[in-house]
Amino acid sequence: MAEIILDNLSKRYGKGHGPFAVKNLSLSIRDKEFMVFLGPSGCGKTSTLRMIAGLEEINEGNLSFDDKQVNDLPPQARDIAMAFENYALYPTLAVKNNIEFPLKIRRWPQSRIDEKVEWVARAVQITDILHRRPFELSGGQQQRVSLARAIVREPQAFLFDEPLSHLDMKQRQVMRTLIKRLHSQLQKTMVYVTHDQKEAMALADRIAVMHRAELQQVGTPEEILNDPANAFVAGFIGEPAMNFLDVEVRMEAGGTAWIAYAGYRLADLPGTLNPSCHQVLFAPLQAGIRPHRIEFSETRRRATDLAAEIVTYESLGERGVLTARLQSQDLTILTPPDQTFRKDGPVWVHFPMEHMYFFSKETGKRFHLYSLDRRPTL
Amino acid sequence: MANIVFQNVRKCYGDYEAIHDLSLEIRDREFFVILGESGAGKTTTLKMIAGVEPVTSGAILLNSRPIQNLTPEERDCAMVFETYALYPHLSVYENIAFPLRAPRRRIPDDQINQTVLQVARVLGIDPFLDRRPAALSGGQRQRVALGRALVRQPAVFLMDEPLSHLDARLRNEMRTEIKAMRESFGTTIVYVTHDYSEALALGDRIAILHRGRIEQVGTASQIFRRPMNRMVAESLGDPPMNFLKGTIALAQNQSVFATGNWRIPLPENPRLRESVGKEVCLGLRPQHIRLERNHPDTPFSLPSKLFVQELLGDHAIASVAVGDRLFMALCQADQAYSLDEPLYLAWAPEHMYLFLEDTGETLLAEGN
Amino acid sequence: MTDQVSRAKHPNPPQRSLPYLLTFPAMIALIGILYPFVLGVYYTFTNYTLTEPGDIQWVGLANYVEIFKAIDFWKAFGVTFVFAASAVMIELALGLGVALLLKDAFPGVRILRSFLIIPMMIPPIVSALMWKVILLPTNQGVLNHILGLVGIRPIAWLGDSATALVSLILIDVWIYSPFAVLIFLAGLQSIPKEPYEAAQVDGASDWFMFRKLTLPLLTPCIVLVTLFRLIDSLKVFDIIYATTKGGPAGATTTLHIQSYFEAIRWFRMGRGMVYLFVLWFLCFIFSKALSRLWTKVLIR
Amino acid sequence: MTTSRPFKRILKALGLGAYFTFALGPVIWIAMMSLKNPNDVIASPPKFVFTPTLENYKIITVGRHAQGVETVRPDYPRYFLNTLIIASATVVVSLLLGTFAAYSLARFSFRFKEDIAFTFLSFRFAPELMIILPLYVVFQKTGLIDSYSGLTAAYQLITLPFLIWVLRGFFEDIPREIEQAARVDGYTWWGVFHRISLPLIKPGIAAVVILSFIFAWNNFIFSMILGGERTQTITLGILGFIGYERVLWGQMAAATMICVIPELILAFLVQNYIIRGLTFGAIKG
Repeated sequence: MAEIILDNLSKRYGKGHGPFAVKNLSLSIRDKEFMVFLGPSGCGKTSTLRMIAGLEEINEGNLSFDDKQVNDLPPQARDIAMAFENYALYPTLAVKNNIEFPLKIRRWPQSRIDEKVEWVARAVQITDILHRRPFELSGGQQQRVSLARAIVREPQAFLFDEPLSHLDMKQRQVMRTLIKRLHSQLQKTMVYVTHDQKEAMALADRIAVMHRAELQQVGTPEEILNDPANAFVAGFIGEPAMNFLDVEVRMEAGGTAWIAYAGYRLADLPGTLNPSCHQVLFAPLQAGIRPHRIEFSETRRRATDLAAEIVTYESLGERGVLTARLQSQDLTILTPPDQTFRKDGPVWVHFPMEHMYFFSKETGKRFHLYSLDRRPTL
Repeated sequence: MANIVFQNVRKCYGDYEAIHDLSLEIRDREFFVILGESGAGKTTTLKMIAGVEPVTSGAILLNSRPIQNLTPEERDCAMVFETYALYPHLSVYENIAFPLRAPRRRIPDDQINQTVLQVARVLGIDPFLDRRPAALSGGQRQRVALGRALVRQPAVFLMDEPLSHLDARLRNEMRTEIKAMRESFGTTIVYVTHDYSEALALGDRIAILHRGRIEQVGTASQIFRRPMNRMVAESLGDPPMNFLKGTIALAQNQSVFATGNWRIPLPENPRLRESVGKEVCLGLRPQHIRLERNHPDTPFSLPSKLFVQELLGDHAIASVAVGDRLFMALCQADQAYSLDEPLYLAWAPEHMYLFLEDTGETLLAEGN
Repeated sequence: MTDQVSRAKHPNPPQRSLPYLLTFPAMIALIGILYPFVLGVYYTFTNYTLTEPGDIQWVGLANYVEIFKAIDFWKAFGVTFVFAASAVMIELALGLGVALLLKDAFPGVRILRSFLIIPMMIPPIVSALMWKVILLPTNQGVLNHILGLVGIRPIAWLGDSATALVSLILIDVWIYSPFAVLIFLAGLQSIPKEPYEAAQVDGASDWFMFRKLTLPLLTPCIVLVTLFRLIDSLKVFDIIYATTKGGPAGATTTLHIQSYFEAIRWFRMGRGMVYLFVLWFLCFIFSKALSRLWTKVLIR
Repeated sequence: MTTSRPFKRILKALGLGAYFTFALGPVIWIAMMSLKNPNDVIASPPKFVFTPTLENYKIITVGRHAQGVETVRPDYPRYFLNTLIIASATVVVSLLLGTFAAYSLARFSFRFKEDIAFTFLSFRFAPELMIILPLYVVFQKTGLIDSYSGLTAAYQLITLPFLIWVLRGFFEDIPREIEQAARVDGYTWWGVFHRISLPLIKPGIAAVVILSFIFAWNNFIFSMILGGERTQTITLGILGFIGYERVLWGQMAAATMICVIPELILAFLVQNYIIRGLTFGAIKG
């Protein structure tokens, strides 16, 4: 068993008749895949994970492992291991007993248990704290013990509920690398829940972005980053976040279309407007562009360059973050670390068309305005 | 007008010495940042200025007047606490007005009202002046805490990790706002944080505090370019600087960095000459490392194997195993390497750092 | 609007003496209580009797020697410990059982939980009188009447030396078992939920979870209940005074009751205080040991 | 512990039913008794069905007028009043003595701090007669026997340790940084105490006042030995109904109800603080 199929899964708060925690989620997680559920807090990602684990009741739809339906199977019988957000270690047991707990229940011979615990302790580097008690350990150490306890049973699949959210930056980096390495070594299906998009991008084979109980998009990190399905996914991924401008599409007599921002001519569409997008003309539209894609210069180089007034500039070691105001909106622009600006002069900004995304202002749905606008190159 | 001078300040909790012999000068109207890990003693230092933590020994001068024996209310400091420390039983309006109502200040009510409303407008919290702190979001509570400090226009403004409990987007916003509002404060600001990017973004000068000792004080670029020791170098940059142990040896009368059977030439400088034979460690920042598939024709390189690669949007981090150590290198997002693929690290000689292994002292820093 | 720091350097009380100033009023009460305590201990070394308060002579350890040799002392000692030990055991078991039943929410659980406080809030003397009515020896007593329905002959309860102590234990359990229930409920609520979910995912059975998780995590509560109940039942007085007054034939005379007889009924203050000092010493030792155990267990 | 299976649910219902019958039965039985007329009360076998009458309540409150028994003014209302006075006075005195002590034990560190706190706790665990008997001798000499002030002073042994420990717990729950913020905002320790600390624990103070009142109300041994005819409290009053030659069960039941009902109402007001109070703040329940 390793393929997990969610078919129209739904869960409601308050014993099944409150608002939706998860709304008809259909998704199949392939064998040995590292699937990450990503979304802000309260988007339903944790409820989904707990439904897979059997810790939460499924109100509608069904969940199956390989081809066996498991809706009513208790957690014990699902052969899955889980690492919890606050580690969930057994406070009364020493680290060694915490790890061997699942094996003891399965009545493995003690010799095999000791050998297995030894291997796992080395894999997550906790051989030195096997006899300590959980309350004596740091966050990072407790997290490693929780991981060891999950790995030791060689389950069919692993579930992670925001395991790194309470660690400091350095430990999070180390644990992320460790988990990624474990996935490639163990070759088992892993389902990981997080609100940190950096973790999702770093760990996932595929990411399922969720928002307000609904699945927004499923795709590889590269697809999610460069081909967002809607404004939410585009705005949520990427740090610092994508800039959004309120624009309109205007059409000239000769059929060439161009993008207007607050009365200025921002950029021309290469080629003709997609026939399917005609209703977009004159409708309010949102244009999105990532901070590291906006080109800037001290002087005006092109007719479509616009003057933006510098608000603040922060040099952060590896990169600089420039905040500049264009009409009524503040833009975030990434610059090389030791960039300098004239104190009072404006900075001229240019929005390369191939890095622009367009979304409907009301629904946030993405529009592919012109034929080439499928997967802009990186 | 407010400059603050620490003279050999020591702070002990029982026999645990939290602050050892701290001497420091914070200039007037300076945005001074204290950066340090949790437990380094930065909040204690701040609270000693405010007076809520007594000084065990040594003196703190405010405009060359000793204040270490004054009670908090007698010092002209305002403080924003990490947990905001708002008064749960008072409305937002009362929370901000509270300092002005202190009996010792004898400020008439109408003046209090006018000041509070003005500050509330500046911070954009005037719509919910009658709400209780419990009914506010993290960002709003943070603004109320700022308002309560702003309203007094104190000589010194103390901020204890005010942004650490906000989510990433709000933190960036508030950081820009604090930076933009800095002129209107018109006071000396002492800001404490564990997040190095906040320190670099906000501080005129930064002090690196580690286990109760000041490791280095300097501007952002001084700290970043010329760290005094390994500890300072390691505390700046995400992902942090990579380190590799080795020794300085002599090859054809030229000092080289030797580790395993690799020899890397070092620039000629007397400091390196004297420490030949000493245990040292090489420091390289991830963004200065290039990954090459085939052997680069430069002596400044090391062989390695790919451990794991993480895509992070506009860039990717490749962790490569160099001997038993893990090195991290920034690379293009679309460059995919396979597991355990042999790669070569290459870097420009001026980006090399060298630290003594025992004291961590810097022997070689960028550009010299 | 600059901040006018008041110029007048008013001499605020130096920080060091403030705490003593604040605790001073309570200290007067403390001395007010310590003085009679010391006076009492002094009386244990005298032949002081209430009838002739005039001639108090120092008799040294005579009272102690006399009492330790007296059979009544050891009988009272035995009754006290039997009563305290059994009351604590039953209250621990009953408390945990009922708490486990009330732990999970179900309609009406809140009302039941608030009913729990009724027995504790009624004056113990009054509860004892209530039970005295219920435990009336003949068929007139409600309990005998109900037992009669199932064919059990009426029992003399408080009137018979065989069942008197058991009845008193029953009354003590009735008054104080809710105390144990509430503590275990608070304990069960403060146990984190995640380890149980992890245990479920790891495949543990209910019994395994109870033995390995619930019980060890409740040890602080067990120690706390024992601390309060053991000491209170060692010095029990009201419920015995209201019902059997130590009878029949000394079957329910505890150290506390015996000290009352010695000092008030037979006016032998010196001897009465010896009983009290011995009982105080027992309570002190147990309370010190148990509260140290409580802080140690809490940290773990 | 999943109780999904119906068998477990029945077992649970049976267990709870049995326990709560045991817990509430006696109180209900006495309430019924208080409404029975004299011969129903002593009926054997005991009567569950009867015509209720308020006779008993009338006798002990306003006294009997008809059927030839001399209408002597009943003493029970006086006992009720005495207890009210003594309990309220005790609580007020404890508050004045204990609140500042609790704050300083919670906030400041000074020598003998833990010893003082532990001495107060150890009084809770001392047998009451150990203090009462010597006090009896002292009160005899100083004429405080059978006086409101004497009893109020003696009752401090019940309420003061309790009040200090529980209020200390409440003061410790206030985050230190809130008080530090107020000091930095320009308030002396007194300003912080009465503008921030006290208002923040108002619910706690109310609970402690009510619980102390109930403990003082329930006490028996203090007023039995240190009190007398003038200051007799309600608990002694109820005991008085059990005479050697005849027992007025009905009236005793009515007296019990009058004594217990106001207390239970007060107790329900502070029910979520009760466990915290009874364990001296050890359980934050």
